[in-house]
Amino acid sequence: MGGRGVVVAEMTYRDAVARGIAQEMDRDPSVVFLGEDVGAAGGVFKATVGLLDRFGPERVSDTPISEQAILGAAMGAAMTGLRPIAEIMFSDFFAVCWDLVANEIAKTRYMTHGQVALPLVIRTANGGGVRFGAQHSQSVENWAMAVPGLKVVAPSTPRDVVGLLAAAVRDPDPVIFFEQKSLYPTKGDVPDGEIVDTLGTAAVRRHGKDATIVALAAMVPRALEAADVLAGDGVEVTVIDLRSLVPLDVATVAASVVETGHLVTVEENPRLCGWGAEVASIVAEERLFDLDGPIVRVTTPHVPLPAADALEDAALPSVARIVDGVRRSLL
Amino acid sequence: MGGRGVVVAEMTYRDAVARGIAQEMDRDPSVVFLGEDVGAAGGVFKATVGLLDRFGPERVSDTPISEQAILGAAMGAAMTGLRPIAEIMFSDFFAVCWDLVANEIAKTRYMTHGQVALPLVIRTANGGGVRFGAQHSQSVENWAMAVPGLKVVAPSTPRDVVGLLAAAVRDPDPVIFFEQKSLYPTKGDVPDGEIVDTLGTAAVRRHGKDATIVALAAMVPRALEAADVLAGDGVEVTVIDLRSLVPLDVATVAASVVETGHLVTVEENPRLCGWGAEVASIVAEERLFDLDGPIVRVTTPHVPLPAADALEDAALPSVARIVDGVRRSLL
Amino acid sequence: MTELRDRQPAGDAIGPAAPALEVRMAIYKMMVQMRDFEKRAYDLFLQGLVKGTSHLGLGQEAVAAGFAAAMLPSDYTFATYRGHNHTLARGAPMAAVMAELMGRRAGLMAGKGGSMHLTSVEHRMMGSYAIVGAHLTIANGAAWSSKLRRAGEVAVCFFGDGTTNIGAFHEALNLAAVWKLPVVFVCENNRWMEYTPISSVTAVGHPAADRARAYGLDPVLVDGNDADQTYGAARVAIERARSGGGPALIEAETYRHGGHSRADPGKYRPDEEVEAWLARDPIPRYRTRLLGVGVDEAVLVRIEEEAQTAVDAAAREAEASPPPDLSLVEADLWADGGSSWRR
Amino acid sequence: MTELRDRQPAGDAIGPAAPALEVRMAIYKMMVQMRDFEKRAYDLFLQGLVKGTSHLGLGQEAVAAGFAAAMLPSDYTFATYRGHNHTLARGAPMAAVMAELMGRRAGLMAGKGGSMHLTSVEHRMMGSYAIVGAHLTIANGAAWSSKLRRAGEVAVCFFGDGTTNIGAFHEALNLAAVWKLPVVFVCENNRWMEYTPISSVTAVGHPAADRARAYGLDPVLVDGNDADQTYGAARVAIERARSGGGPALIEAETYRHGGHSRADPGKYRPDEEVEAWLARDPIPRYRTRLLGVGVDEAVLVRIEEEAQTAVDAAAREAEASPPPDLSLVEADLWADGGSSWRR
Ligand SMILES: Cc1ncc(C[n+]2csc(CCOP(=O)(O)OP(=O)(O)O)c2C)c(N)n1
Ligand SMILES: Cc1ncc(C[n+]2csc(CCOP(=O)(O)OP(=O)(O)O)c2C)c(N)n1
Ligand SMILES: [Mg+2]
Ligand SMILES: [Mg+2]
Repeated sequence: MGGRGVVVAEMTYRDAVARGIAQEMDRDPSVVFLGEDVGAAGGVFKATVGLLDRFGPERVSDTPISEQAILGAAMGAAMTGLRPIAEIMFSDFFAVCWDLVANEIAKTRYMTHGQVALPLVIRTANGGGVRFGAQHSQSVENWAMAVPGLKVVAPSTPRDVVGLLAAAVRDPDPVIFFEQKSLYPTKGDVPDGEIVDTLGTAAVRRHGKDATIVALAAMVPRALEAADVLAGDGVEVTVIDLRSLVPLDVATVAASVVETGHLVTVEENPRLCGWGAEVASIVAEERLFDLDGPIVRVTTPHVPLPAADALEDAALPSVARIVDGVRRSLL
Repeated sequence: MGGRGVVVAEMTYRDAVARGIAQEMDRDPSVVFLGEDVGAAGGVFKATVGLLDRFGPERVSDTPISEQAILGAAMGAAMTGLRPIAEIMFSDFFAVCWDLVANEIAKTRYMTHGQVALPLVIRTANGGGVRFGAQHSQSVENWAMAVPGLKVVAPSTPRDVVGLLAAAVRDPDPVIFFEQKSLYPTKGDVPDGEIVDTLGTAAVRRHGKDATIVALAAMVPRALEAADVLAGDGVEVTVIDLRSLVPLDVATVAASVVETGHLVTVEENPRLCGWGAEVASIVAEERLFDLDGPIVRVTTPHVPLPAADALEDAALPSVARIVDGVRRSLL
Repeated sequence: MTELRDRQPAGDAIGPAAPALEVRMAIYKMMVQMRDFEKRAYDLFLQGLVKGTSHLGLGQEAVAAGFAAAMLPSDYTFATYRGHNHTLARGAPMAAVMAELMGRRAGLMAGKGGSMHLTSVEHRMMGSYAIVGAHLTIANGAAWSSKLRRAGEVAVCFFGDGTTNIGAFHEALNLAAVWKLPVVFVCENNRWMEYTPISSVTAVGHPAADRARAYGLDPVLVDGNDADQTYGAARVAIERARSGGGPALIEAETYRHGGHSRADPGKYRPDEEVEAWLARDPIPRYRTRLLGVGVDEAVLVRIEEEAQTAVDAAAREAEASPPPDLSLVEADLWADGGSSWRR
Repeated sequence: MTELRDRQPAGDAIGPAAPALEVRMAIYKMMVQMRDFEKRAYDLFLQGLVKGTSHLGLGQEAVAAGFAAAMLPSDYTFATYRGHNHTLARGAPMAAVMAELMGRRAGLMAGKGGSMHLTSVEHRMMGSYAIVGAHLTIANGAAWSSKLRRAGEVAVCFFGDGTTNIGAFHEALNLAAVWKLPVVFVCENNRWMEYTPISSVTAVGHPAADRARAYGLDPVLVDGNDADQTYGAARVAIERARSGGGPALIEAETYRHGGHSRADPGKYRPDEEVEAWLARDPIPRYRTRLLGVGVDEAVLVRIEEEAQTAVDAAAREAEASPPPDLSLVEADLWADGGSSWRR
């Protein structure tokens, strides 16, 4: 990035959120934004600072603690001409409004035979690593992936926050946008000017011919660290950042597996029915004879996340466990 | 079954529910039962007829339409000495009370370092095939499987309804008990007297050496039909009824795959992150070199269920699609 | 229990006492059509032609008709699985609705939704929702959008007494009040949730009206079996909402003649209760009133005959329609048509 | 906004005007301990020793202390993430609570729960819940169980003003009323949700009291910064619940001295508001009252010194505790110890 006159600035993942929202609100007056403490306070993660001042209280609305009402408002507005962005503060809170997500928003276009379109985005802070305990640390992108009718996006870099958020807002269908909360303070280069990405395209973050690691969000930098460690031992891995679970870029994953013959998925999800299971099952169905070793899944064990730092660090997939996973895949 | 003096009666899956609940309420005065229309009306599926008369309104409680309040009541009662069975009328309605299921009930023993035990069962009518449309037909056993701290059970026969329900009630931990609504009218032999099963044990319903089909609930009889069709062509398959997703009887599945070399999973779940993905990923990790063909998943396509009979039949895994899946696995 | 007397329109709270004659005639026609339509739907259900389930509003027609008559074409309707009447009231064609119940290609949603999800965006019927409570929050969204777009559209949201005990009701009412949204919430209190009497599971006598103050709203209670009252209450509430006065919560007391759904005969209800309410059937009652104000009976008979003819035609048309094309299974998950979750 | 005058106990509604002296002394001691404990917790947070997050009840001590003093040992407490005070009030050891905040082996839950989930079943502190609203429904369950077991235990459930706008609040209150459960709901109205004033997102002035009637309950509003009032209201409500009179909903007006959580300085609040409430700090106020009724200041000073000593000791003990054993990651998912999802 950069080069040929494009101005590039370093920016946090956190600040990229407000930048992405502002880009779209500037462009399209039908984009509105609502959630708890998102306006005057700029969000509990300070990811939406400045939007209220810039766009005013009609387009940036603070709500009561009423997640069902928030998503209902977004849904009803989306079906009548607006393009809402709703914030669910922590992804754990999807559990109090899952009906709106899974039963209403996801199914309405289908049930109405295409009569109702729901161009809306639900942003949420996902994942662990910040010692918030079991009810504020879950990675639930697999919950959303399991529900037909939702698109599911999870950026790992500040640039992707802007580009994928723009793509999500412009998409004619509902997109669940997972911001990994452990990434908020991380920094990355973001070019100036409008950025619009494409949903459903994975990014190859590193190329190696010995094994393929597929990761998402906070697990991407961790997989890249593991790749460094492995390179020190002469093992060269490809690291694929899925960026989007639905649509899923099966082609990129499959092509890499054909090249390397070994697949490791790295999920923050607890083990059972995490997205890695789906990726593994696709490869086991479509590329079985290209595999030269077992498909290894590195996940959080099938437990809620403990609060204590020592325990949480032991639960989440670590660089060491990823390295170990790759070695097991090479057996 | 039967034989050696055990009296066996034919009974519907529906009636087996009331029988199972009654068996446990008779045995243990701390077992109580609550839900919407479950008492005076005997349940909307007539699966709990007679319980109110038999056990009285203190132990069998009709509730308002307040699923969160129902599960909260069950949880609070379970932590203070009762063993509640709560009904969530349709599994789709888990979406309105998922917080209680996923954030509270599932996590509390863990978060409290074992201080709080939650011996409770949540029964629910799951699945499609009855033309109820997208909001009353979902198979969401994978939602529950994805949440650490829940046990997940789904019987396919009347006998298993009784035995697994008893096991669930006696279990010291929360169990989500999925009754497949398309099975309610089906009949099967149920021996007289107390029946108590063991959670986490799969049943081999048919044995064959050419391929392994793993199925659950309503997909079990369908898989058995497919097995008949295949047998007509000389293909002998093993059909495993998982009966329980958590704990998962990996040993039985793995042993069969070692024998047959071919695995097909049959889910009513829509494709992405269904339980079949988990089973496939386990086998691809632990038994890859025993596989002689791709792992094939037969699922509902990744869509909500349509209401029209013609469409719903086309969406759900059919005998023909299972047969086809087995053939693809044998390639 | 509330007395079963005919309530008198009580001044301002439920608006002008008598609707204009052409409104009344339109209301009567609508009610008769709904009634005939649903009776036919019930027959077809018993014949196995209407599949799955079906929730009739027989007996509750005066709510749907009174409100629809007071709405502008640009106003939005949100209803429940008990939504046939509300769908017809907004002008959706009978044949398409019937075909939807039967799972046919000519269905309002080509059979993809079914009876519990009737939707006709063209008629601003924004959906029938089958999970209790959710659509109150969605109606808010349409009202919010109307407000932000300065569109002057009002959202009218119908639901049952049982719905007042679920969390979404509470969240929706509070947000509507705080944001002063142009939304009118109409509780059709038919005294029963499915098979459980609402009084046995509700902390207050009037599940909606007795809770209005919790949202800073005035309680409004109307005789839901009197179409003039529902129309009057609708006019007042809708106009206030349209002019920026914020939401309303109206409880309309009514009764379903049949069971909750499918073939349920509703036997759990006391005979006297059923009889008392059948005696207050909104349609004969309205007929008598129309005759009383001088409408020629022949005009009413013509309306009644035309309704029968229309229902016959609709049922025939629906029955003649083939099942939906199987390609629809994977269509319309997303705007790009496919259900493709992969690239 | 409600006036900031000292409310007088208004007769029956909030019980006997003056608690017995030994109760008052116990309340004072409790409040001082809580205050010192939480100030220390805040220091330790700023030093990076308390990890993750922490929600202080500084300024709200009179609610926790007044209610705890009115409860029997067998009664149940349900609290929120802002639950340090409620946990200490039931007798949980300071050192174990502090160690939990610090993620140490000696923690109340060995570090597995963290500050937002303090639980001590031994002390009938049945949990701190971090998802707004859920625990109201769970408190119902304990009360229901008490009722079925004829145990005479009452569940007391604390939550904030912001919680009154979520669906679970509504479902819980209705069920409690319908089932006449022995549960007392206590809304600590500290005027703010996180960073948003409750008045800007709520349809009524008193988020809990103005909604009591929607559940057939009498509104009860008390000065939450006056421990005699909270104690009095608690006595009345708990005894009524215990004797089969059903639930109560009490709104206690109070204020948090600090921010919502972690290092939040709470700068979004108007200076005058903060000052007015600091002037009503429940602890000095109670101290003055005790002196006024003739308590020797030396006795109070001793209580204050002992509290400091106890907090010092607890902090030392907690800091000395090692991190939890890593095997705990996979323990206690289920009764059989393991997290094994497979056989
Ligand atoms: C969240 C949820 N819980 C339960 C149901 C099952 N259910 C469908 S209709 C109904 C009764 C609704 O009663 P009411 O609101 O009075 O409406 P009515 O059917 O009388 O029109 C119930 C319990 C549901 N659809 N959604
Ligand atoms: C369902 C849910 N939504 C949002 C949050 C985030 N959150 C935590 S505390 C809080 C404010 C709660 O306000 P209040 O009930 O007044 O309690 P207080 O913090 O003032 O004690 C919010 C919004 C949450 N924990 N759960
Ligand atoms: Mg009703
Ligand atoms: Mg507050």
